[in-house]
Amino acid sequence: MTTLLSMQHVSKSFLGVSVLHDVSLDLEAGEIHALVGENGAGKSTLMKVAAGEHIPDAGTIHLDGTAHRFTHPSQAQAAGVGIIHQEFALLGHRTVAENVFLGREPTRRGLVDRRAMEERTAQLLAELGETAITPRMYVRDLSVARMQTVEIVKALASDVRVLVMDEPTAPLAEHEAGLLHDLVRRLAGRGLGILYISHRLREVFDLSRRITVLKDGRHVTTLLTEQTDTNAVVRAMVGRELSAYYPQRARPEEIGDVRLAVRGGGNGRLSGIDIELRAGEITGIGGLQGSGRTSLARALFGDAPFTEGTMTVANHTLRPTSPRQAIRAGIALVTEDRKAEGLALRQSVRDNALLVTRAIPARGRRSAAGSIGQLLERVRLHARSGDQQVQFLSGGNQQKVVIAKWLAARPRVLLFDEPTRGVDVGAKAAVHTLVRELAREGLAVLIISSELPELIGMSDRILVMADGRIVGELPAGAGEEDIMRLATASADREAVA
Amino acid sequence: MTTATAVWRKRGTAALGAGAPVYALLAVLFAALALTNPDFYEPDRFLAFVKRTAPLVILAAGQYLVVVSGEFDLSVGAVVTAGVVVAAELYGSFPEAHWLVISLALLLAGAVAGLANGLITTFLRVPSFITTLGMMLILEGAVFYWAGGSPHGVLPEDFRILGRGSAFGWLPWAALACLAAGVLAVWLMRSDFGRTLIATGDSERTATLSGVRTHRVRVLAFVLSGVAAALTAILVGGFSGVSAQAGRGYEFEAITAVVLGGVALGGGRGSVVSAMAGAFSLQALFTLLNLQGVSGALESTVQGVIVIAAVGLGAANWSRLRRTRTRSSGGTPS
Amino acid sequence: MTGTTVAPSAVLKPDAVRRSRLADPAVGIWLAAAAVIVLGWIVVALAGGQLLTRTNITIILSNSVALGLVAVGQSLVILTGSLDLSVAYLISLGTLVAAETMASGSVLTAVVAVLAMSAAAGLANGLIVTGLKVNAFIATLGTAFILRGWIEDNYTGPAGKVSASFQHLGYDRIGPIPVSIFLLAAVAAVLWFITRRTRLGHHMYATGGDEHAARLSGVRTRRTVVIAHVLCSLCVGAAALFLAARLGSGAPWAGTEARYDLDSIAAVVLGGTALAGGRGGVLGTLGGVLLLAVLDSVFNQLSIDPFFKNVVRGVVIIAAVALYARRGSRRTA
Amino acid sequence: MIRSRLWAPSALLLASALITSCSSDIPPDSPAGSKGAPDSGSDGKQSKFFDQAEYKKQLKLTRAAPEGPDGKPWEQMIEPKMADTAQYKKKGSGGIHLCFSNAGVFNPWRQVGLTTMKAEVKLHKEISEFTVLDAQGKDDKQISDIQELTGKNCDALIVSPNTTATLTPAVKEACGKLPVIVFDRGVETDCAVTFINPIGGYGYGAVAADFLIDKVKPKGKILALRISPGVDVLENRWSAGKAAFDKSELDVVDVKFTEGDPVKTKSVVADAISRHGTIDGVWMDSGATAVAAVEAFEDAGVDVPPITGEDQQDFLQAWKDKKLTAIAPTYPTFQWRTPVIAALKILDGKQVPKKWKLPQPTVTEDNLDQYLKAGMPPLHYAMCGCENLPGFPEAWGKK
Repeated sequence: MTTLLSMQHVSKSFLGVSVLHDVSLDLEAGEIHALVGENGAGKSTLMKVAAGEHIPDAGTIHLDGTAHRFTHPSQAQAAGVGIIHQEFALLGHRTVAENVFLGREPTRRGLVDRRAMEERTAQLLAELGETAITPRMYVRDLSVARMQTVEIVKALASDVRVLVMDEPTAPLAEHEAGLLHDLVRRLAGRGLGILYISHRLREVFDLSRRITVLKDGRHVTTLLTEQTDTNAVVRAMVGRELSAYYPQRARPEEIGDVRLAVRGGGNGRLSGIDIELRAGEITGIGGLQGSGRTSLARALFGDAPFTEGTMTVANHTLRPTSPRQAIRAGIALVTEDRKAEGLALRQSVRDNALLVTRAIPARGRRSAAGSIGQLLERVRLHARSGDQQVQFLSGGNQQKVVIAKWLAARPRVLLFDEPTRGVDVGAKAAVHTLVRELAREGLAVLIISSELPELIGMSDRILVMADGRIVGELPAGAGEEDIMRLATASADREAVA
Repeated sequence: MTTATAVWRKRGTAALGAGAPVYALLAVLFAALALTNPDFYEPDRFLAFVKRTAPLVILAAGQYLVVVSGEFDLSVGAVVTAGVVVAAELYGSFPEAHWLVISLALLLAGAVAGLANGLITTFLRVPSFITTLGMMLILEGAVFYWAGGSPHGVLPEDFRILGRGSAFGWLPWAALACLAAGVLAVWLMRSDFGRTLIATGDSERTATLSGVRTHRVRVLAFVLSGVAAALTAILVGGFSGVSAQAGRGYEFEAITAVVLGGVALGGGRGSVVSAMAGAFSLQALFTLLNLQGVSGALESTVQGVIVIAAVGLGAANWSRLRRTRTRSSGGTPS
Repeated sequence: MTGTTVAPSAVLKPDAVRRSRLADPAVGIWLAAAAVIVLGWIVVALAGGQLLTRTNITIILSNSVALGLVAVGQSLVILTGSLDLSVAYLISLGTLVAAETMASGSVLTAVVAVLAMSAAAGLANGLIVTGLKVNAFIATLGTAFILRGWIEDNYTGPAGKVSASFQHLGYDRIGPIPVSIFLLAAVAAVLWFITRRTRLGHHMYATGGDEHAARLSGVRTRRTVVIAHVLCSLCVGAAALFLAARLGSGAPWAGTEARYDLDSIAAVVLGGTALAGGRGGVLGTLGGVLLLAVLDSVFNQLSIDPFFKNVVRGVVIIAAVALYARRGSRRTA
Repeated sequence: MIRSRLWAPSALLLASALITSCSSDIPPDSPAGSKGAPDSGSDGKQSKFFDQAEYKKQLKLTRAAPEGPDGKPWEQMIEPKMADTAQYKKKGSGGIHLCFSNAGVFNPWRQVGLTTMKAEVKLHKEISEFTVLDAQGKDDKQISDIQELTGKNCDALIVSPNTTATLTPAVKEACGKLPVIVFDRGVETDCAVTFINPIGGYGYGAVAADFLIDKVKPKGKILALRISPGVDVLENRWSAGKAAFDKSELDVVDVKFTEGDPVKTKSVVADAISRHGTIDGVWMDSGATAVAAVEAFEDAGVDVPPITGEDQQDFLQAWKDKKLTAIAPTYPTFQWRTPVIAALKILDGKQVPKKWKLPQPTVTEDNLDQYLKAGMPPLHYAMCGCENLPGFPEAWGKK
């Protein structure tokens, strides 16, 4: 194999704070090279240096042996380095084709050649076996998974030879992730070099040929995948063994009476929902992206309310039609999109933690305001101080702030949508323990997760959804296969979404 | 977001708090005033300056509430003009009316105008820039249509005392009003309302999902801005009597002041105190130009340069933050 | 205020594409303008007048030219996610420069001078917005102040003299059509072409839609914003030239007393361009301008109190945008 | 095939149509204007608006005795050169359709004026229709308005131009079609049948300045307050005032623009006081903000020095109540009556002066009470000659 991309002794610091220190990494043609490390390890910064979004203070970047010094993403693209960000760089109000060729529109006699643009897009989509997307669709009308696909097409359109993928499967459900994996392998098969950032160690081991571990901006090690194992990698990442990944499940006597129950609940996206959440129990929701898991959470939280069926909260009949009502009834929702829906990024930790109690100054706000310290301690938040702006916190700590925000409101029912998305391994464990503790204290907990190990590890029982219905229930410790079988039983009908 | 970058970003922020540039500017201007004409600081002179500045400060405080919630209020100038004209008209019809009644009527009217702005902006989802622009046209048009081009009444002394007179013979009522408004604004921003207002300006979605009634909060902000404008009208009318163009250009001055105070247009950042400081520095600038005998014509040039420079300075320190902000709002799929 | 967060709808609507094309505000505003013409014609007829006489058509059209030129330029800037509040003073200065250069030099040099000056002003705006990262609202407000000072310090009233040959631009007509309309048409056509058919145009939409996303996609967003500002100012320059031709000399308040700054923005938004940027276009803006011009003419015919006009204008603007908001929500709902 | 065959002829047709129908509303020759010199502060040189000859002429006119009925200054004329108007004599009977293109009603002076003019129209039964178009201060719109009115079969057109230079082409165009009467501000053409205005800015400015020169002790510090640069009438007032001051012992320490905004005025005056210690006299180019200036002195705890204002009600009131040393030269609003009278004369074929100069009375200590009418609105202009017009005083806003 020939070395495609080689970054040597790269260093980068912002305002004198070193973020990358003398990191070297090389990528061969046709290789899938995984890059792992806790949040703050410098993965993203390294990737951005490769993609020309950051200019390195020191170090060299060679492509096919020729040295490059990128000062703008477009240069990196021209040189053949494409990057797919966690947050999509897509324009909702433009068509797929326009997005795919954004910044590189083909021109004929100086004018943009729509025809060519759309034909090429269609062709690329076909190559990826993506039939449901047409070049003229508006991106705003696509599902997350399809946006992901558009992103990839976008990268391919500029016939890159190095493709950087920053947690591409984070927003995807298992089987979609599976499809993506196949796709990535095919791309590698074509001789592309792929740098693959991920928190999901399992997919890292499935996919990669080599694994490079970063920690605190330094290169720890680069291992051949077949010669190492999860523990070794985790050790390299966090510098310690993570013995028990998941806390003890609830013992039967810990499970109390029903806190929230829905009978025949339904709306535009859900139908025939029967569900009971019990005090002290963690109910897991499995299913594919778009199977209605998030819709269920939003319905329970009154954000996209049920339009039919009955719902009782703590034995009071109530079908919340607004989050406010739900919160008053003691329901809390930790959303999957922390930055857009969970936090006011430019406000302090304290202000975020107190937001709910301020919005609804009903029960126990005083104590909440007073005991902000204990509250942060409670969620093991290592914020320098309550005055720090949350946008400066790591993903894990941000998630803790969100949880603190809800605890301040003293909820009875706690809904988690992807509780550990974009949270690094160390923090993950912390969050998991915290969630279990809360259950032990008598809260009814519901967890939605695309990460099967997490779902299985945390849940006392698992409901599987498909097509907006609950298609089956599994006991604790069910296998991944059982879940997938239920989830995909009707996968063909689920094609859209 | 990496903890490392977090560190430097935090330092960056700590280094210059949202308002820092404005206080520097204010200090420089006051120093310049002291040098160029020392007796500027004689109590009565300075109080006169405060009295003259009070209206803009109050206006800025009101504007701040709207801006920090992520909106604009371009109608305040029109509200001021309308306020003065309406007062004169009312006195024209009821010369014996008690000043308190008229004042309350004005404040109420201001609140109503603000309410309209708020409801249109939130419930009809019209960008506030347009809503308030329209409101500006409507108010100016309606008021003069009603008054037949120019107000008919005279503003009696007892009404004008608030804008012109002084308590205990030395402390201008306007200064007191300004102080009161300031204290009120600070208290407001520390209250639940204030915090939820900023949160709304920062991330409306988050606020909604946290149980904040974002519409109500924003509407309230507009109402308060309207009331502030009405109060300004009372002060201006009192300060200088009937005029058909009392509020001309005030909307831009208020917004300029707020932005000078390091408050980000678009919402979610900045303190009301620095917004009011912005108003003070703006007025100090005008005064300095006057005392320097800068040709009346050139004044606006200097003003333009300084505004751009000051805001540019502020922006430079925020550029990094702005990038992260755009990213976080840059389409994370939910 | 930046960017559009991409909110995916779980279920893909195949007809969404068609509907979004139908809901294109540009269509709506032209229909609205047509409606206003018909209604106005009826109302005026009832009042015993005649709306669509030769003179009135000429007047409606030539009244649309100045605002039209400014507004199409403005829509470019707004599309790109920026804003220009300095247009009014730039127009005033433009008329003065034009008239004075013509008084001494040739028409050509005058045109060149005005356009050059406008381009410079636009460049300044663009660089302040992108370079100093000053919010466009404040940046252009600042330049407006600067221009104002310059004007008031150098001109004490109408100045210069526009050569007779050049005044044809302001007064000639073909049948009821003033030739100046062709200037507007030409400029609008060029801008439409740029926005729809060139890469620059695509990049403008991208930058306005989501500055960060555009940059990550390799778009030179800053350059795009700067160019947008320059183009806008060039349009303003054209408007200034037209006004100079019409006024016969330069006037320090030609731009400000007509409130071209706010009016142009109103027209743009009336034309369905999103104030946040990324959506809309030049055609809609023209519709907005026409609508305002027709309204004015109707008011004239009915000799309505000028103060009352403002009330109606305000209501119209707000109502129109409220309507767009409803449409938009229905589409993405 | 078919299309191509049809194309050529239709194009020809179109082209010819265009050519034949192509026409221009452009006037024969176009207006003059000259470079605006930087506005001079209190140094020696004069602004471009200073016209020595005109200045001298106006000073002479102020002393000349007007012809015409006493007590009706709006019908008086100074040193008139009559022009024959036979060709405009309205044929046939039937009501007269009078049209008026107004620059706007953007200030109280024009408000009072328009009210007065409308009342004057009511006086004359023979006027069956009176159409007013308001340009809201936009030159461009007023040009269109004039074009529109010329197409409205008016018998005569009254124009109050928004700007001297810029309206010239449009007025020229109108002159060709019907008798035009220009008043208040002039245009740079004499095509109008008559141009009506009071003596003018120089007279105004000079009267005010001479008053101060007379009342203020030599070396006294004068503060000159102006509305805004670039308005010809106001520029004339200032240049005349300046000419007088330059000759005098007085020292003009500051020339400031107030934009007619009382708040700004008070600030400016207050700053001037603190900057120069004392101010011994205030010269104003219009009365709009005179009261604000007076108050500024009061608020600063200083005696109000000799001050010049205008015939605005609130100033006259303050003058009386506070026993000020003041004078109020006027730019009389009764001139809004004259155009209507002139129009009727013209349509009747009677002679009118080519340049109809109206007297420009000054309000002084002695005749103050004659002009100060209790209960009139503060922004009313006393010199409206409207006391015996229908609807007075309610129509002028007395409550």
